[in-house]
Amino acid sequence: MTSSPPSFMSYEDRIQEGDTVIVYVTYGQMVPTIVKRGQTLMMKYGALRHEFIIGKRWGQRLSATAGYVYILRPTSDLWTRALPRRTQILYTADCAQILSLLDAKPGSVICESGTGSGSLSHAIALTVAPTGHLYTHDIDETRTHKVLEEFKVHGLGSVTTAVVRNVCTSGFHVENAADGVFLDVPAPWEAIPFAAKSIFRARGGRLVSFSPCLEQVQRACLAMAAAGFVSIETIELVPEQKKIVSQHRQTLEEFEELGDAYPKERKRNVDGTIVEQSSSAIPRITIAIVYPYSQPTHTGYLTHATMLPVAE
Amino acid sequence: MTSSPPSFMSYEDRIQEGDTVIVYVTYGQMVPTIVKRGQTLMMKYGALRHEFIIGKRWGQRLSATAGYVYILRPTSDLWTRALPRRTQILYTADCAQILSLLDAKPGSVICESGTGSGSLSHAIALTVAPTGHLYTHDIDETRTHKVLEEFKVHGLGSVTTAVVRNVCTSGFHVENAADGVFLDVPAPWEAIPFAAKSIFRARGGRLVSFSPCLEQVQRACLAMAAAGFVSIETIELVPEQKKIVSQHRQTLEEFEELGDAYPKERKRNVDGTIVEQSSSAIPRITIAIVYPYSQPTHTGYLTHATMLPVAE
Amino acid sequence: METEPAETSQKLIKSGEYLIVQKIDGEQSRIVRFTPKQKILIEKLKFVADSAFGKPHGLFEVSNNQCLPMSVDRLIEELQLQEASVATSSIDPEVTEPSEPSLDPRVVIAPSALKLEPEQKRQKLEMDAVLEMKKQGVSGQEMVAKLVEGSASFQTRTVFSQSKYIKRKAKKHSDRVLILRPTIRLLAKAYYLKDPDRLAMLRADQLALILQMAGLHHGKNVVVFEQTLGLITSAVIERLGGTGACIHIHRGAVAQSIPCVHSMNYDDNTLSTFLPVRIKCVLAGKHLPYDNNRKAVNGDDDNLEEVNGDKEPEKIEDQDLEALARRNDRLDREKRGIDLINDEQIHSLIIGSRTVDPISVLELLYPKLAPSGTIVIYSPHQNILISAYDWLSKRQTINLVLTDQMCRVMQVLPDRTHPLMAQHVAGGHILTGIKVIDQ
Amino acid sequence: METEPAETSQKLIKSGEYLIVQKIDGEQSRIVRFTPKQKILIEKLKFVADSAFGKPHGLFEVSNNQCLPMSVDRLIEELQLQEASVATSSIDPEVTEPSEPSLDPRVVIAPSALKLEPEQKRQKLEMDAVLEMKKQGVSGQEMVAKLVEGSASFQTRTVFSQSKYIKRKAKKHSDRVLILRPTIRLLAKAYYLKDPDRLAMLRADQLALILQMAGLHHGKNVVVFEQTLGLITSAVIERLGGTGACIHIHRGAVAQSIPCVHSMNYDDNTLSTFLPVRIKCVLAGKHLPYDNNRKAVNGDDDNLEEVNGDKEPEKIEDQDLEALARRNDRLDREKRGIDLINDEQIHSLIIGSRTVDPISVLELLYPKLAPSGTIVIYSPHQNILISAYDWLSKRQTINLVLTDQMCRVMQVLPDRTHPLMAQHVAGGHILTGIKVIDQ
Repeated sequence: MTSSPPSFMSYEDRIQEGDTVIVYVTYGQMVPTIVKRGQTLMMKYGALRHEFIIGKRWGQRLSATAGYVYILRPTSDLWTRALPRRTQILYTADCAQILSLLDAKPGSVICESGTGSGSLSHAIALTVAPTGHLYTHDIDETRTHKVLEEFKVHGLGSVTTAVVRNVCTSGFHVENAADGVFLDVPAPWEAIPFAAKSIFRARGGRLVSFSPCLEQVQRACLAMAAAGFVSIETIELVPEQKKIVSQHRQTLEEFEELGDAYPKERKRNVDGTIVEQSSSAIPRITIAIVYPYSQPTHTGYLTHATMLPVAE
Repeated sequence: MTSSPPSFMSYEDRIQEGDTVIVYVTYGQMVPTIVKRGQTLMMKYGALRHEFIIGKRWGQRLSATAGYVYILRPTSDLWTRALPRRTQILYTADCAQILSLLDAKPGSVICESGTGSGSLSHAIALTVAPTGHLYTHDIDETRTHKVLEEFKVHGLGSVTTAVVRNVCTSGFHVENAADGVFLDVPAPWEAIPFAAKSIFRARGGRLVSFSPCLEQVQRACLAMAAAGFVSIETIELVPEQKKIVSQHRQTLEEFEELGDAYPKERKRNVDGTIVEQSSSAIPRITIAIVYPYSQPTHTGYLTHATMLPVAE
Repeated sequence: METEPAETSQKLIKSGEYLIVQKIDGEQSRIVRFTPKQKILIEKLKFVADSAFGKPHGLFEVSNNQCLPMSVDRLIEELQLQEASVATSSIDPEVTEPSEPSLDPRVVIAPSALKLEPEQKRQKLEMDAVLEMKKQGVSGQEMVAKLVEGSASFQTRTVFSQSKYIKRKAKKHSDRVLILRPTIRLLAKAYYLKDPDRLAMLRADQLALILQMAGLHHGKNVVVFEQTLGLITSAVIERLGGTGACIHIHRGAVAQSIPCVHSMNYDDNTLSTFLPVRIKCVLAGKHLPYDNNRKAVNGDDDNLEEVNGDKEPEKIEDQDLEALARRNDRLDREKRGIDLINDEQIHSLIIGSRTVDPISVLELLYPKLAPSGTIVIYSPHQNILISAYDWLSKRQTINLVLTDQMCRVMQVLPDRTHPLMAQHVAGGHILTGIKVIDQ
Repeated sequence: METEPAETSQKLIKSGEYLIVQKIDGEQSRIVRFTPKQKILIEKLKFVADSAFGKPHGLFEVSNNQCLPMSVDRLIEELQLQEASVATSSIDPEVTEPSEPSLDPRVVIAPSALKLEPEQKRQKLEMDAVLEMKKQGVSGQEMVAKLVEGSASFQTRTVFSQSKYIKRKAKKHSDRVLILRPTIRLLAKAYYLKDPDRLAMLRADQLALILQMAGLHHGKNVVVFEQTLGLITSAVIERLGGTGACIHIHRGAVAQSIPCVHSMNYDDNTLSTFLPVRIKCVLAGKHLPYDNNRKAVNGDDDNLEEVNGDKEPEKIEDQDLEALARRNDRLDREKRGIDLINDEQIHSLIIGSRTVDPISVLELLYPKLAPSGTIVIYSPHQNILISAYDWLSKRQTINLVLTDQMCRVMQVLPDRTHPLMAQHVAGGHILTGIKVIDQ
């Protein structure tokens, strides 16, 4: 860290003007904001003047006009959850897996298509920085420009190149250069031969393709084999989120006497969310329950493969 | 229960000659046996003469020559786990689901193909008895005869009909009669039009098809729609089995001092399995772990649909 | 009918019946008792119950507050006609090459006939081919053979051009409803989606597993303690089919909060196995008389309070013969239940707990389970079952297994096959074991 | 290379390197250090390490105890020839109708080129078509277009006739091995399959999630306490890429049982962030000197015992300059690590626990985490994390989430697509949160 780039990769103790901060309102509501004197953030808990943010410590609790919020340092995960949505995005569980399947690390050269809202693009750029590079491709000019601007503000300009380009017809921005290629396109099989070309021949590389439907996976697998990839494997992740609650544990006698409805107390916890608590002398245990009841059960299949190095 | 049929549906307190018993050796080893004077069962814990079984109470522990076993009353689940395997069988989680998807109950008329080892056949027959009927079809004569014999011995003869018949080419043994049809055949789409015919028109009925592969499911769905079935849905069950263990919970200081290897004690629990227990003053908690580490993660997809009643 | 397989007459919808009402493509599934002049409401659709009386269960079309029976064939044909016009107005240049339905009858029907989401023009022609074949008397068997031999449209087009089209077509058939006889499966699903909390998160697939693990079938004596709206009890009653006993342990003076028992329209024979027993009796280990008096004549204040608390409708002054008969019937059933418990003639013990610690039930009832009998405990909380496991493993229980299962619905559509993107996943854990004895 | 993307020279296998060795179609994945004259054994296949030196990583053919580089193209061609003879000898009457490869080049290549499981005669012809196209210079792009336009064999045959055939063909290519540079992903998989217990059941997909939730990238200061054979530590070192700090809290005098750090062949620059710190120092809250003496000169018996227990190789009499330099380097790294902790410059705290209660680690290290820093705790036991959740929620931690995830591998083969029938599923749970401060 020679210069002091904006907040994504700087570790100053205190918040400076120009930093991107994540204003944590509740678990479900986070607002990414660039701190600028004279501006005011409006949210659920009222107004918060940016002046009050500057000079504060990262992670500090601040009072807004109608409640309090926390000012967090942006991370890849927080950005994924808070970013301005322009398209369907890849969430943290998939982003994490894709980085791992690409063998991404500082110094890696990675090609991506499409850019979309830039959720994964940020994750890749942060991982390959400061010596690697991300080439991200999208057919949509507006989205590409928006992400380019974000990269700049977030201090990722030097490690990223975002281009408007249809990789299914025109291939990737670089050839014989990439350590990994990630595809999230409707017809990955069209892009796979180009992906093979973009990989650095002497070192070999990795290919990862994300597809919601099995028919896309079937065709992508065929195309990967035809393009010379090996160790082709398709995996699917199904995360399950849990909530920790305090639960009564009553005896049959207590149930006979009281029923199962206890008087409830409402309390706001440190997270800002309302929790219901029963007030009763009946013993309680702490347990984890699957929550929310309805959860994502499928995002897409991840098909990954290896291009072996070619002797020169 | 007017007469006293063999053990599957009789509730005598004590075991009689001719009863089918499940000799429970360990969790993984159960031996189904027909009790007959003069015979001797040989297993892991030595020999057990049938004479010693007769007149004992169901669920009783008996000493064999080299250990003890329990004599259990057969149930659908125990039979599934202990039965003589002739083909790949349907396990309890799928059997349970299939019964439910067929809306099976006493009085139901159910058609099944194939019979296979009869795991599901027993589950269906026990469920529809004493007033319903199971028609089970298989192309293999040996298997069919073996299952017929088992039905008879298990007191299910009057509620079952097992025939050698290829339902994909010749249809089912009964037409306009079934409340439910279950298919576990390689090409279910060939049998589906016949399944539609076998269902009792005035009452309508249910169809359930089990297929390991998605391509079979895709074709089965098309065939069901073409045959007039509605509310077509495909589900997949993935059970996870857990083991309960007692686990140390050490502090960093204890780890520094002792490492993570404790002296182990071996103990045989009531189940007959060997359990390892650490002997140490370090506090322990009871927890559930996923076990065995490798588990079935897919058996098949269950596609189910409804044939609506037709006005007469 | 449940017990007469030979019966050939058709069951028709009749007044007073509980029925399941679903809109086609709808999210909801409602359980409604159809009574004369009642307005049935389902996702903004409204009709009078009377219009369904005397009709077979199935597909209906709603218009002018009336529902009219409709055949599935007509629905399919109608859809096909609708497609024709839409397809013409949305010809995709990619698929305008002439299809040859005679040479290559590429038939693609969307998996759910009730959720037909057709594929552009090609599919319209394919659908034509099906109907044409039907007219020509081609058998279902032959048709399916033709259908699967060339299903190229499963493969050749991209996913996303189709989705757009499908969106345009969604919610077309909003005046179609299914009116179905309740089944345990449909009830389980409807209550789970409506109020998983009150059902202790019990999913239909887990209920199925509970029944199978309990070794349930006709003739068995089963004790059930549950906090699942009567769902487990109702499923047990159905599987007993009129023989055996479903001893239902309940709070208060009469069994309450068991809508899943009431809405199955069980006949008296099926209900003959339903033996409700008060917790009070289980705690006392014997049969207790009802407090027949509004006043605490015997000075048993606790008993009085409970009767009031449960809003016991009978009062000594207006008790009539019918109410007396009902009470006698209850007492008789309870007596039978308690006798079976005390005689240790219980083959299965099922606990479906939401707030009650299963151990507190086990302490009272596990000793009554016959040897070789099965115990099945459901709880949404794994920790609770770990404690129960501990308790049971110290008391001669073998074959102890703790399982959990995931149940996913697949979307099976041409070129768009994948598990549903989101689903209700809340559920519980199941602990099972078999009781044994030493000597 | 990690830090020089512009580098174009090829990395070749060299003596002393740790390498991943896998047999094609094999189950095992071994991590072996290739040293001169060493015999490499993998599932009954044997070759001398020297024969791989100087060759690029990739596919090899083993014969006469030597391994020879092999191109993937050759493998595919060879397989095709093998198929020809087998296919001829097993013609299925169902598929003998003449295919027309020119009109309809139905190309089906099994998904994994290294697990080619061909489909009878038809596939042989299809494979011919691919090779023919290749010869004619058809571009990959065009070939794929042709390939997907008519993949009827995905659809038209039954599953079971194929499986039988495939069984006959299995284990054909038993003399082919992959020799690959270790990656975190490959190491994670190899150790998980070999000894999940010692890895605390940590699956590769969960490791990936830990790294992402920790907000890991170059320049960060991370404290790691783990009992996962160095896997988490090694992954952190890789993602730091030479800047920042991976403070590894370890038992005893030197960091031990961390094969996953050693086998990544890290260069000095990458390893510069690896700062091992003794638990003893963390407990003391400061840097402690090493006991330089074999004898307990200061009477600290406990310390002596530990040094012996850890088989500290240096003895005062044969200490040479190199050993002294190593010790000084260790002390220097440890000092840097402890200073960062004491200055509260820690951006992430990762705990991957097997036997140690995370709370006991949190008590010492959570106060050192900088505000807005992330905490990630992995444990195979949900209960342990529930307690940790309780602890953290009382100490100004927000964004607390407990997750679990299922990871399934799909078999994608013509007409036989489904999730693998059985898989290693053991795994753990991940608790994450962000530290905040009040004023």
